[in-house]
Amino acid sequence: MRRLKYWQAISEATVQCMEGDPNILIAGIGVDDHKGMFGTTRGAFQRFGRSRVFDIPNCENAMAGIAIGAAAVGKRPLVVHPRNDFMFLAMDQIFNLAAKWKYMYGTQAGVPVVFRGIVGRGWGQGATHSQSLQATFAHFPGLHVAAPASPADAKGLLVSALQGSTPVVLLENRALYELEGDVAEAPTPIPFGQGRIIREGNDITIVGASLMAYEADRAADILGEKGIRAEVIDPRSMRPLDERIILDSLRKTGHLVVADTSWAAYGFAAEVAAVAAEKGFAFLKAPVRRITLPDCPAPVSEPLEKAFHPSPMTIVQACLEVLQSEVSSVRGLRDVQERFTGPY
Amino acid sequence: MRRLKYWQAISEATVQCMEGDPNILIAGIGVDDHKGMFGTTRGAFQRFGRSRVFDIPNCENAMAGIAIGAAAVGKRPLVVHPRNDFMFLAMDQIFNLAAKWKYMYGTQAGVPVVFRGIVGRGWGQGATHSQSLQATFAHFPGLHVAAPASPADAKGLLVSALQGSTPVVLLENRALYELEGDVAEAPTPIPFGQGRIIREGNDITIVGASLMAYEADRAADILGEKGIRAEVIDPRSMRPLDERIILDSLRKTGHLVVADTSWAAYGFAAEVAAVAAEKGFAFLKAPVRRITLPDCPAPVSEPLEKAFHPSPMTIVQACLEVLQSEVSSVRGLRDVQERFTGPY
Amino acid sequence: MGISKEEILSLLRGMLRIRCLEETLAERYQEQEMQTPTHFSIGQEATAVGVCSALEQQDVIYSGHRCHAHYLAKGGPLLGLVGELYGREVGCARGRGGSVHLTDAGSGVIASSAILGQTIAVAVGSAWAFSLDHSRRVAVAFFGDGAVEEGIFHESLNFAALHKVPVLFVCENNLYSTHSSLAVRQPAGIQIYERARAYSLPSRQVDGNDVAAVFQATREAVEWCRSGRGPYFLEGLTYRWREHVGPLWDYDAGYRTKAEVEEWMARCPIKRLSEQLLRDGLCSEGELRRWREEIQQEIAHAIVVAKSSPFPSVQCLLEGTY
Amino acid sequence: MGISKEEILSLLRGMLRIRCLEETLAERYQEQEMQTPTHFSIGQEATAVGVCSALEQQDVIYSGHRCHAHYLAKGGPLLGLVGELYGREVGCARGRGGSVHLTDAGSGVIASSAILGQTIAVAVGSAWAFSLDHSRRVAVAFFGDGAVEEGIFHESLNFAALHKVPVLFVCENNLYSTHSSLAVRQPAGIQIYERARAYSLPSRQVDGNDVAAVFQATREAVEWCRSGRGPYFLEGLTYRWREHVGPLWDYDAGYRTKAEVEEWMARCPIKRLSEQLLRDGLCSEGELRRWREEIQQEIAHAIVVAKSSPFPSVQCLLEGTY
Ligand SMILES: Cc1ncc(C[n+]2csc(CCOP(=O)(O)OP(=O)(O)O)c2C)c(N)n1
Ligand SMILES: Cc1ncc(C[n+]2csc(CCOP(=O)(O)OP(=O)(O)O)c2C)c(N)n1
Ligand SMILES: [Mg+2]
Ligand SMILES: [Mg+2]
Repeated sequence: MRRLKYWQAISEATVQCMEGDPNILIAGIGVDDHKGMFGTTRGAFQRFGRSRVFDIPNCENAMAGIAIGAAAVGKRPLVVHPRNDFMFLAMDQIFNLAAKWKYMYGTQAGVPVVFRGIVGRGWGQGATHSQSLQATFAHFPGLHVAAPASPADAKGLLVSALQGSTPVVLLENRALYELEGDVAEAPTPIPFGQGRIIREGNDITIVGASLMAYEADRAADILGEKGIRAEVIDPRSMRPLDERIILDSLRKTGHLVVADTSWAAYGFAAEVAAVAAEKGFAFLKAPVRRITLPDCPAPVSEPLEKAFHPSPMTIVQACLEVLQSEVSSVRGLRDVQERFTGPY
Repeated sequence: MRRLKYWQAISEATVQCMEGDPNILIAGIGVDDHKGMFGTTRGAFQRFGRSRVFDIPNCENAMAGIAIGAAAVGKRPLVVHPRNDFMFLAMDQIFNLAAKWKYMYGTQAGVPVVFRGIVGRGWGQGATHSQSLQATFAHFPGLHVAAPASPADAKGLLVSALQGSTPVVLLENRALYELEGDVAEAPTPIPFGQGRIIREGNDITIVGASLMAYEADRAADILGEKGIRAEVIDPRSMRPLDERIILDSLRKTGHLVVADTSWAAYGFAAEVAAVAAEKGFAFLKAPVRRITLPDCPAPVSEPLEKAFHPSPMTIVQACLEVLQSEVSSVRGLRDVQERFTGPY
Repeated sequence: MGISKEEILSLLRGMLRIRCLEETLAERYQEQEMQTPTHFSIGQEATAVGVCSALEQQDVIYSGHRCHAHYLAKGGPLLGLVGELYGREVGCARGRGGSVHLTDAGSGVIASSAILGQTIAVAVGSAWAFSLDHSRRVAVAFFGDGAVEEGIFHESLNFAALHKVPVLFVCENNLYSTHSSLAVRQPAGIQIYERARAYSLPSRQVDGNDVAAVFQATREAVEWCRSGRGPYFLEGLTYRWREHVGPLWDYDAGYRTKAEVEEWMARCPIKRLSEQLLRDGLCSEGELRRWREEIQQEIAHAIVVAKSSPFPSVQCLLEGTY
Repeated sequence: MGISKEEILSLLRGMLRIRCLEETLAERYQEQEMQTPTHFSIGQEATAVGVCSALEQQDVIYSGHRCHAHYLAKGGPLLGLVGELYGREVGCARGRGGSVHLTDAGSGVIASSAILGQTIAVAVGSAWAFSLDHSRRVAVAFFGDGAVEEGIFHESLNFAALHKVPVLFVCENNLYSTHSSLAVRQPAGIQIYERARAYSLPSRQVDGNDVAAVFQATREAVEWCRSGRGPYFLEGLTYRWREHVGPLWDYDAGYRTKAEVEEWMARCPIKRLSEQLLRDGLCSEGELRRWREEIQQEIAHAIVVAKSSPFPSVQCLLEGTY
C-alpha cells in the first residue's frame, strides 16, 4: 500500500469525495492560498478552483450558519478552521442548530455539514491556539465527533463525514500532519463509533485520543522493553464512542490508562473512565488513571510548554503505577524520554 | 432563620453585594424590566436604578467582552443570561479570554466577571432553551463554575462570585426558582469547591448536580421508606469539584449513583464517575451508575418531555439496581412517582 | 406594477386567516394544553403576507421565534402549525420543535428558530447554494429589530453582499425586543434600513402595516435578487399587540403605554385594508363575513383534528437524533 | 493644532525605534530561539506611533495579534517585549503569553489577543467603565481590516455608540487578512470608515503611513471622546511588508505582487518623514544616525538581558490559573 502523510490523506479524501459528489464545497479562511490549509485543501483547489473552494471573510458564526443553510437545500459544505479554538465563535450554530436540526424539525433529512478544526501544538501556540475541543463537541447529541490519529483514519473518517447525513466535527492535531502511514487508494469510509486496536496486549489497556493514541503506541514500545504487553486503543471517534472495544480490552487486561490531549475534568479521559466504572467495573483490577494536561491554560515559554504536554513517558509511568511496578526499576527510562523527539 | 425562595436569595445576595461594593454592575437583556429576570434583578434595579443595572442590546459575545474590559479597569460586572443556551455566543470571550486572562498575561489581577445563566426546564422549553452547560464550562481551567440547588447556596455562591477575583459561571435551574429554604441574612460567601452533604447515609452515595441534588433528596426519601439510607451530596460547584466529600462518602457506602441535568457523555456524571474510578476505586463495591438525559435533544411535546427528564424515581431505580435489590419488591413505587409533582 | 383585484383580496384573506387563527390560539392557549412558549404575531400580519405573497413556491423562507405568520403566509399547512402547538405527531415538526421551530418543506418554509439572528445566516446559505446552482430561487430571512444587534446580522449581510447571493432580508421592526425599546438598544440618528447600506445593499423602509406596500416593495426586491444583482433589505415598521411571549395583553407592564398600543391597533393592517376595499367596492361585508366563517371552520377543524391525533410515542424518544 | 518640532521628532524617533527592534527581532527570530508565532508590524509603524503619541499615559489601549508596535508606542518597556518573545520570566506576560499577548499595566497597554476582534469589545468595556466613573480616560481598540468582518465588531460599535463611551476605534487597513485581499472579504463600493457611520459614529480615513496626519487626526478624535461625545472611528491605510506571521518576505507567495509591495515600501512612513525633516532642516543626518545607534544599543542590551534571564520555573506551571 502507498504511504501518505496525514495531510496528504486528508487532501486525497477531499478530492476523491468532491469528484464523487458535485455538491461538496469547501469554505474556510485561506483554503485557496499557497499554504492550502497546511496542504489539506491545496489539491481540491487545484482540481476544482474557485467554483467549489471558497476563501471566506472572517465570520465563524455566520459561516457555520451559511453552511447549514446550504446543506438544507442540498449542498454538502466542508468548513475548515485553521484552529479549532476559533470554533467557539461558531458554537451556537453547531450546537443550537446543526446538531439538533433533524430532531427538532422532525425531518427525515438532517444537515450534512462537516467542520474540520485543526488543533495547534508546540512552538508557543499558546493558550488560545492549542486547545482540544473533543469533549466539548462530543457532549451534545446530534453530532458525530472524531479525532483521527493516523493518515488512514484521517482519510476514512473524512470520507465517512462527507458521505453521511449527520453534522460532523473532525479535530486534527497539527502535530500529526507530517506523520506517514499506509493509506488505501480507494475512498473507503470508516464508520463513526468504531475504534481501532493499534496493538494487542494482555497486561494493560491504554486508550489514547488523537495525538495521544500515537503517543500511547510509543509508550507501549517502551513498556514492551520491560515485558509489559499493553493493548493500545484509538477510539477514533468520541461521539459515538466505541465502548465495546474498550470494554473487550478491559476484560482481558483489567487495567486502564486513558490519555488525552485536553484537560482531565469533564474531558475525554473522564468519559472513558466513567464507561469503565459503569460497564467495565467487573473487569477492573486497579484504579483507572487519566493522563491529561495540567489544569492550566497552555503556556508559551518553551520549558513550560514542554512540561505542559504529556509525553509517552508520562503514559509509561502511569501504566507502571497502575500495574504497581516499581517505576525506578525500569532501567534507562530517562534516556528513552530524552531520545524521543516525536513528530513535531 | 428566614425562609426565602431561590430567586429571592439571588436577589438579596445581589443587592447586599452591590451595597458593599460600588464597583458591581449588572448587565443583561431585560434586567430592568417588570419581570426583573424572574425577580432576581428586580431588587437591585429598584435599589440602584439605571446607574448600575443595565438593560443591553442583544449582543452576547460583545457583552462578555465589554464585561471583561470593565473588569480589567476595576469594575465587577455581573452579566445575566435568561437562558444559558445563549452563552454559546459568548464562549469565545469566556474561554479564550476571561478564563485565561490571569495566566496568559502573567498578571496578579484577573478579571472578576460573573456570568449567571438560567437553565430552562419544562413547558416545552425545547432543544435550545433547556440545556445545562455545566460540563462545557467546567472543562476549562481558569473559571469557577457552580450550579446552586438551594436558596442558601444560590445566595452564598453568588456572594463568593461577586467578592472573588476569578471569572465565574453560575448556572441556575429555572425549576428551582420557587423552591423555599432557610437563608441567612448576612451575605456569607460559600467557597467554590466545597460540596454539601444534604443527608447522611451509609448504604449508597447519590451525587446530584443542580436540580438533581434536589431530586436525589426526594429519591432518598423514597429509599428511606425501604430502609435504604442514601447519602445525598450536592457538589454545588463543578469547578473546582469537591472530590474529597465524594470520596469520603464513597468510603462509607461503597456505592455510587450520579445524577445530572445534562447528557451522560462527557458530562458532570462522567467526571464524578471518573473520580470514583481513579481515586475511589478501593471503596467501590459495585458499578457506578449515571442518571442523565436520554441521548437526544430536548423534545417539546409533553409526553416526550416528561420521559426526557429523569425523575426521583429514576434515581431510586438506579440505586436499587446498584444495590441489587429487587426493584419490583419495592411496594408502591408507581404511586410515589405519580404523587410527586416537584417544584415546577 | 399594479396590484390586481384578485391579488389584493388574497392579501386580505391571508391576513385574516392568520389573525383568526392566532386569536383562537391565544384563547385556547390559556387552557394550558399547548405547552410551548408562543410568540404571537397579532398586529404584524401585513409583513408576512405582503412578503410571502410576492414569492414563488420554490422560494424558501426562514424565520425566528415569532414565526406563525410567516409559516402560514408561505403556505405551511394550518394543521401542521396547530398540531405542533399541541405537541402532536401531526405537527409540522412532529411535536419535537414546538411553536418556535416551524418547518414545511413542501411550501418552502425551511426553518424558524428561537435563537436571535441564527437563521439570518442560514437563509444566506440557502441563497448562496441557489446562486452556485444558477437557480432562480430566492431565500428570505425574516427577523426582528432586536436580531439586528447580533453579530451574526453583520457577518451575514457582509457575506451576502460580497457574494451577491439572492437573499431578501426582511426586518420586521416592531420597536421592541422583549420589553426594551429601540432607544436603549441602538444608537439614535440612523434607521435600520440605512444600516444595511453599510454593506452596499439596496434597502428600503416600508409601512409594515400596509400589506399592499409590502407586497409591491417585495416584488421589486425579489426581482432584484432573482436577476442576480444580489441581496436586498426591506424594513417594515409594525407593532406587536400582545405580550412578547404568551397570549395576554400587557398594556400595564410599564414598558409601553396603553395609548401607544391603541394607536397602533388603530393602524391594524386588516382593518385598514378591509375598510379601503369596502370603500372602493372591491369586496362586500358579506364576503368578509363568509371568509371569516370559512376560516373559523378551517381552524376549528384543525384544532379538533390536532387534539384528537396522537402524541409522539415515548418509545420514539431518541428517534431522529441521528 | 499644529505639531511642534519636538513632537514631530518624537514621532519619528518612535517609529524608528519600533522599526529597528522589529528588524532585529525578525533576524534573530530565525535563530529559532523565540518560539512564539510572531506578526511583525514592519511598514505599519505610523498608525501605532501617531495614535499612541496623541494619548495620555492614563489612557489605555488594546490590540490584536499584530501588537508589537502598539505596545511600544504606548510606552511598554522594550525588555518586556523582548523577554516575552524569548519566553522569559522577565517578559511582559512572564513568558506565558508570547508575542500575541502583550500587556503592561504601567503604560496602559492592557491586553492584546490572538482572536480576531476579541479586544474590540474589551476596549469598549474599559471605556464604558471610564464613562460610568466620569473619568477623562479614553480607551483605544487597534484592529485590522480583517477583524471588521467579525460579528463582534458590529456588536461593539453598536454598544459604544449607544452608550456614547469614550473609545477610539483604530482600524489599520493593510488590505489583507492573512493572504486574502479585501476584495474577497468585503463588498465593494463602501470603505471601512464609512461603515462606522452606520452606528452614528464620526469616522475618518487617514493616510496610515503619514504619522503626522495620524497624530493630528487622533488628537481631534481623542478630544471628541474625552469630551463625552462618544466613540470615534479612525481608519488608517497602510501596508504590511513581511509575511503575515513570521519574519520572512513573501513577494512570491502569489497573493500579492512584488510591485505592490515595493510600491508600498516606497511609501515607508519613516523614510518619508525623515526625508521631509531633513529637507526642512528639522533634523540632520547626524542626528538620525545617533538615534539609530542609541536605539540599536538599547535593543542589543535588551536582547542580552532577556537571553540571560531565567525561564519560568517548571514548578510554577500551574501558578496563575486562579
Ligand atoms: C441569542 C438570543 N438572545 C436572546 C434571546 C431572548 N429573546 C427571545 S426573543 C427576544 C426579542 C427579540 O426582539 P426582535 O428581534 O425585535 O423580535 P420581536 O420579538 O420583536 O418580534 C429576545 C431578546 C434569544 N432568544 N436568543
Ligand atoms: C476568530 C479568528 N479567526 C481567524 C483567525 C486567524 N487569523 C489570525 S490573523 C488573521 C488575519 C487578520 O487580518 P487583519 O485583521 O486585517 O490583521 P492583519 O493581520 O492584516 O494585521 C487571521 C484570519 C483568528 N486568529 N481568529
Ligand atoms: Mg422587535
Ligand atoms: Mg489586514
